[in-house]
Amino acid sequence: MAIAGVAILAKKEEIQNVYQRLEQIPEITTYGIHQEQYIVAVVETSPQQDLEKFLKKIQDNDPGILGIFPAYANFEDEVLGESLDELV
Amino acid sequence: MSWFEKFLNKVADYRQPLRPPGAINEKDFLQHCIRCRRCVEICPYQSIKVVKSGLGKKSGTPVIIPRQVPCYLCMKCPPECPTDALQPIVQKEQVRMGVAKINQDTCLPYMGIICRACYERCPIYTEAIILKDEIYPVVVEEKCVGCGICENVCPNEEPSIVVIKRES
Amino acid sequence: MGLKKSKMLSLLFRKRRLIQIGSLIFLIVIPLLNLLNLEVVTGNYYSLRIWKIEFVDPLFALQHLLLTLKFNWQLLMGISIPLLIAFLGGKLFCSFICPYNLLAEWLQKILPAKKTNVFKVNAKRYWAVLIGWIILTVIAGFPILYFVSMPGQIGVFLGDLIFLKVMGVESLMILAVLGIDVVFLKRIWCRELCPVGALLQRFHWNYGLKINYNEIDCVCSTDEIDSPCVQRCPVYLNPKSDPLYPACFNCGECVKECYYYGEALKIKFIKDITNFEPNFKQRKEEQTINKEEA
Amino acid sequence: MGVTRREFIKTTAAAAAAASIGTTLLPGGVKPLFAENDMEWHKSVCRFCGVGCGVLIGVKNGKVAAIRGDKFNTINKGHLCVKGFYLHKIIYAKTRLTHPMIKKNGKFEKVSWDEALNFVAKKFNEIRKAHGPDALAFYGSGQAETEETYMANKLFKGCIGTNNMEGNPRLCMASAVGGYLTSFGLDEPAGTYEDIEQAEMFMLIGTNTAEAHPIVFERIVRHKMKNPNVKILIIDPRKTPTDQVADLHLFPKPGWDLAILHAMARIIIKEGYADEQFIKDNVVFKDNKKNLTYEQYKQFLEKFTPEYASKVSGVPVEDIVKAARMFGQAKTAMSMWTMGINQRTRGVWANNLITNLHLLTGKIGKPGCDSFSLTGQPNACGGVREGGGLCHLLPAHRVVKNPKHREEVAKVWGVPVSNIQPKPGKHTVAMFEALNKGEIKGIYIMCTNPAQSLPNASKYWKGLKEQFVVVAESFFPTATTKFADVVLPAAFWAEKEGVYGCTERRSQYMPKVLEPMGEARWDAFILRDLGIRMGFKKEFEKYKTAEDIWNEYISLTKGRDLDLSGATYRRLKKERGLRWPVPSEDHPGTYKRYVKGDPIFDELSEEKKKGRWIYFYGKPEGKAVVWARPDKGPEEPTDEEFPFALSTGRVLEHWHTLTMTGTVPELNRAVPKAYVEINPEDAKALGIANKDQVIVETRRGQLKIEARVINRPKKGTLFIPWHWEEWMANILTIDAFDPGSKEPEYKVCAARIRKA
Repeated sequence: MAIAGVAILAKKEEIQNVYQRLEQIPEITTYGIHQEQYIVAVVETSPQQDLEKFLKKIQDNDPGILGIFPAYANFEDEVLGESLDELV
Repeated sequence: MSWFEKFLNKVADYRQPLRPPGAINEKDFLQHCIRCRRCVEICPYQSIKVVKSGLGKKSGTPVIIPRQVPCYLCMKCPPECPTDALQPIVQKEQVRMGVAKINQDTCLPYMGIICRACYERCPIYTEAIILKDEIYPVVVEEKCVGCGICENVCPNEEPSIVVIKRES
Repeated sequence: MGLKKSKMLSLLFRKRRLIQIGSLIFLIVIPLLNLLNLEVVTGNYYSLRIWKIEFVDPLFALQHLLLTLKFNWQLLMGISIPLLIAFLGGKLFCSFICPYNLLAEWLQKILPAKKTNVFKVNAKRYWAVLIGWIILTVIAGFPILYFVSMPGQIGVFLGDLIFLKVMGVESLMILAVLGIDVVFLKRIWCRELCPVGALLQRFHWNYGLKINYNEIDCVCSTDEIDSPCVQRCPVYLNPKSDPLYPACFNCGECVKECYYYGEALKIKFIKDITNFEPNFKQRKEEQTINKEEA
Repeated sequence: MGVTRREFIKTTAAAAAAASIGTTLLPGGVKPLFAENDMEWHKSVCRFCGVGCGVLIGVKNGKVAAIRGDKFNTINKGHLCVKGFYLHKIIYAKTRLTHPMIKKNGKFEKVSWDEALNFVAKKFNEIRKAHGPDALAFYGSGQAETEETYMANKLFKGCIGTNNMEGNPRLCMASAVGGYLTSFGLDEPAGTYEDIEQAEMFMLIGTNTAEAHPIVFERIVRHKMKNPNVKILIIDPRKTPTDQVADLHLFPKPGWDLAILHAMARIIIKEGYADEQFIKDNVVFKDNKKNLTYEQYKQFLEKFTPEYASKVSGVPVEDIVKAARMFGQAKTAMSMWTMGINQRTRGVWANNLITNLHLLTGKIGKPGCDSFSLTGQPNACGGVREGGGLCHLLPAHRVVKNPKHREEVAKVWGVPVSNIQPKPGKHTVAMFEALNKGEIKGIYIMCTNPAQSLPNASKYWKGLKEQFVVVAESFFPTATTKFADVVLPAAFWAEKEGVYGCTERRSQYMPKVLEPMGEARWDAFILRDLGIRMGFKKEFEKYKTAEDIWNEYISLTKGRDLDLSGATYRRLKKERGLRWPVPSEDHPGTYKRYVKGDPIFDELSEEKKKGRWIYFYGKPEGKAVVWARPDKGPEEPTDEEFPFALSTGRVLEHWHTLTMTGTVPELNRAVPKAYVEINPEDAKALGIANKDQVIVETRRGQLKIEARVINRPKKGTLFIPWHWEEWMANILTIDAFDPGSKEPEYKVCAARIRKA
C-alpha cells in the first residue's frame, strides 16, 4: 500500500482540464491548483501496482502534464504491519 | 531494466525510505547494501529499523522511521558498514539523509499556538530550523540534515513537520 | 605431520556439535550485547565484526563486486579469514559454523529413516549452480542471494527478533528450505544448491583437509548403502566413493563412525599425494574440468 | 467523527507535496484543527503559568473536547502556548485521583469522604490539644484558587490559631514581594502587559521568557518585529532560547550580577541619563542601615566601576557600558525577571537594584515603563500574595504583626482576635525543617508537590515520612502523595469555579463546566467540611457557594491598595478580568498604579499631590527608595572540588513537577526526559558526548542523567530542567535562603559532572 504526495506540473492553459481528468482517476485525490501550474495530489496505489509505472502512465496519457514530482511516500504499513483503516 | 527487475519491482516496495546517515543514493544503495544489519545493531538508540516487505528489493535494508525513533546523529553507523553503502561521515553537519518539510496548515505556531518543539530540539540548533519573527518555524533546506528529530518531537498527532528523503 | 596435530584435529571434530551450538548461541548473544550498547561484536554471518576484526561472507563480497563493479578493500580484508579457512579446510564453515546445518542435522535426527540411496558427485553441476546464482544476482540487480543464504538468514531472523522485536516474511524461507531440503530432497540444499558452500568449495586447496579412504583397512560391508559411514553421512554421500568433493563438507562424521570399525576413513591434510589414490584421481579430474570450463 | 490513519497519512502527503512547491494547501484542503460543530464554548483562564491567558473551553457531549485561545482576552488575544493547547487532555488523565484514601499499614485504602475527613479532623484536634496549634501547618499553592487559599487561611490562622500557613510562592515570588515592598512600599508591579507595546527597550534579566512565559515573549517579539528600533537587553548566565531576540546579551557568572546592576546605575548617573528632577521629587536613598543623600549614594556607587563589575561577573567592560547606555538612552524601558533573580540568597537585593535603574531614570509610572516581575504560577499573585497565604500575611496585603490588621480580619472571619497570633509562623524551609525535627506533627498540603519541589528535596522526605501528612491533590501518585497518610481527591480546573489573579494584577473568573471526576471535591469545600468537623461549625457553615467566599474576601479588600470590591462574580463572569484597584462596580480597573487614573492616587489630598504626577503612596511622603545594597555572590560559589555552577529551569512543553503535563502524550513526545545541558568545550574536556549518561553531583546528592552537549550554558555552568520526578533536579539544589524573603537559592549551586 503506497500513499504518495505528488506535485503535478501542468501546462498553464490546460491546467483546468488536467485537473478534471485527474479527478476521474480513482487512485488520485486532488488538493487544488497552486501557482497556476501545479496540482497537489495524493496517489494511493495497491500493493500490486507499481507507483512509478502508474505515474508514468498518467503522464504519458495526458499531454497537459509536464511532470510529476513525488514529495512524500508512506510505506509504514508494510514496515510496521499495521492496518491503515483503524480509527485513531 | 530487465524483466526480472520489473517483476521484483512489483513485489517489492518502490517508495523512498529514509536511510541511515551517509547512505549513497537509493539505486546504488540497494546494490551496495548486503543487509547485514550491523548499522542496526550498532545504533545505541535503536533508531535504525529494518524494512520488512517480504521478498522485495528493499527487504532487509536499514530504514529510519523518525516518528518512532529519529536519528540522533551519533555517527556510529557509517564506519560500521562493511561495504560502502554508508559513506564514512564524521561531522553530523554533513549528513544529508533528507529534508524536513513543514505543513503550515497544521503546524501549531501558524495557528497561533506557541510551540517550539522542533526548533528547540533540532541538532543543528538555530541553523537548520529558524524561527521567522521568532514565532514561525521555517526549515533552512541547505542546513537540514534530515535526522527526523523534529518529526519525532512534533506534538501534533500527525506530525506537522515531516522528513522527506533527499535524492542526490 | 606430528601426532599432536592429528590429536588436536580429532579433538576438534569430536567437539563439532559443541562448536555448532556455540555458533548458534553466538548469534543470540550478539543482539543481546548490542541491546546493552556493548559494541564488542556486531552483525551476523553475512558480515561480522569481533572487536576490530572484520569478517564478510565471500558470497556477498562477490555479489558486491558483480553489482557495483567496484573493488572494496574493506570487503577484501573481511573475506580473507573465511577464504583462508576454506583454502585449508574446504567447507568447514558449513560443518562447524552454519546454524542452518545444525538445524538440519537436528531435524534429521527427529526423522530417522534408513538411507536408501546415495548421491554420486558430479563436479560439473557445482559449477553450473554457482554460475546460476551469479547470473540471478546480476539480473536481479541487488544482492538477491540474501534470501537464500541460510546462515545469514537465521542470523538476521534472530537478530531482528531480539533487537527489533520484529519478524519478516523472508524468515519463512528458513522453514521452507529446511522442510523441503531435509524432509523431501535429502539435503540437496547443503550438498549442491547452497551458494555459500558452492563458493567456499571453489577455494579448497588440493592439499587441504580432506577425507581419505584406505580400502585395505576397510572391514565393513562392501555394499554402498549399508556401510556405517554411509548411513552416518548427513548429506547422503558415500565417503568411500570418489569424487567426494565439492559435495562433502568435512564434517568428519564418517571418520568418527569408522573409528569403531577399521579406521579406514581419516580426515587429514594430504602430504604425499601418491599414497592416496582417490584424491589423486580427483585432482586430475578437476583439472580436466577446469580445462573444459576455460 | 473518526478519522482513519489512512486519511491522516493522506493529509500529510498532500501537505508535503504542497510544501515542496513552496505553498500551503488551500483552506479546507486539510482537516481543520478546531472541529467546532456543536461545541459549547466557555470563557476561562489557563491553568498554567502566571501570564493568565484567556482560554475557551469547548464542551461536547458533557466532555471537554478542545481548548482555544480567547480572542477577546487582551492578554493573549487568542494565542496560546502548546501546554495550554493540550490542557483539556489533563482532565481525563489516567492518574486522576477519584476517591479519598487513608494509608493503613503502609498501604492506601479507599475510604468514604466521611471517614477520611473525620479521621483528619480527629487527628488534627489531637495534635492541637497535645502539642498546641503550632504543631499543625498548612502548605498551599499559587495554583490554588483565591477562594481556596482564603479558606485555608481562615481555618489555620483564624480558627486553629497557627501562623504556620505557607504556600509554594515562597519558593518563587517571595523575593519579588520583598523587592516591591522595600522599593515602593506596596507589593506587585505598577504597570501591566499593556506597557509592552509601548516600551522602547526591554531588560530581561534572569528569565527565559521564551519558554517560561511564551505569550509575554510573543508580545515582546511581535512588538519588536513591528518596531525594529526596540532594543532587548538580556542578562542571563545561560544562552536561553530567549537569547535569539537579544540586541545585547550579558553572561554574568551565575549569582554575580549585582555588581553589574550597580555599575549600570553608576554609568547612568555619570553620563547624564538620570532624571534628576524625578529623583529630587520622588526618590529617597537608603542603605541597609540608614538614609543616605543622593551624594552619598553616588559615593557608594564609586566602587562599582565597569572594570570592577567586569572582574566580579566576568562580563566584558564594554558590554556593561553598552547595556547601561542602552537603558539610559531608551525613552521608555521595561525590565522583566523571574526565578533567575528571585531564587537567590540575595533575591530581594537583586529586585531592588533592578528597580533602582527605573527610579534613577524616571522610567516608572509612564506608559511603556515598568519594573515588571513575571509570575510563575497562575494564582501566586491573586491567591497567595493578595490573599495572604504566607506565614506573615493576612488577606488583602495585611500582615499579622499589625494589630489593626488582625482586628479587621478577625472581625470579618468571625473569630476572636486573640486567635490570630501576632508572630509570623514558620516559612517554607523552616516549616519542613520543623517537620523533620518533629516540632510540627501534622501538615495539610494542598495542590502542590513539595517532596519534589523543595530545594535539597531529599533532606525533607524524613519529616514527610514521619509526621501526619494530608495531601489534597487531583493526581495520584505524585512524589508527595507517596508520603501521605491521607490523600483527598481534589476537583481539577474546569471542575470548579473560582478566581485566578495573574501577574498584571488582573483577577479572572473561571467557570465550572464539568462535574468533578469520581468523588473529587472542590478544595475550598474540603477545607470547609474539615473546619466544621474540627469544631468550627459557626465559622464555616455559612459558605454555600464559591461566590460566598469571594464576596467575603473582596469585602476585606475594601479600602486597601488592592481594592477588589468592584470585581464581583457578576462582573467577572462577563468581563475578561479586572485589574485592581477596582473600588466600585462601575470602575473599569486600573492600568497604572501611583499615577493619575489610579483611584487611590486620585483620592489623595491635593496637598499631597501638589507638583507630583506620581506618588508612591505606600511610602512616607510618597517617595520610593533607591537602595544602596552591597554586592554579594551566591551562597555556594564554585570551587576546585565542585567546579561547575548548576542551574535549574523550565522547558516550554512542561510545567512544574509534571503532575499535569506529564499526562499528555503530545507533550511527553516533545520532551520525554530530563537532560543536563553542558557547554561543548566542557564536554570535550571531560570526554562527554551528546546523549551520554552522566552523573551530576553536588554536596547534597547525585543524579544520573543524559547529557546534552549544546552551547547554551556558558562554559563552567550546567543546566537541568527540573520537571521530572525520575531525574529530580531538586535533590541537587541548595536550601540556603534569602534572609529577607526566605526564598531558597535554587538557581545557583556548585556541582561537578562526570561520565557514568
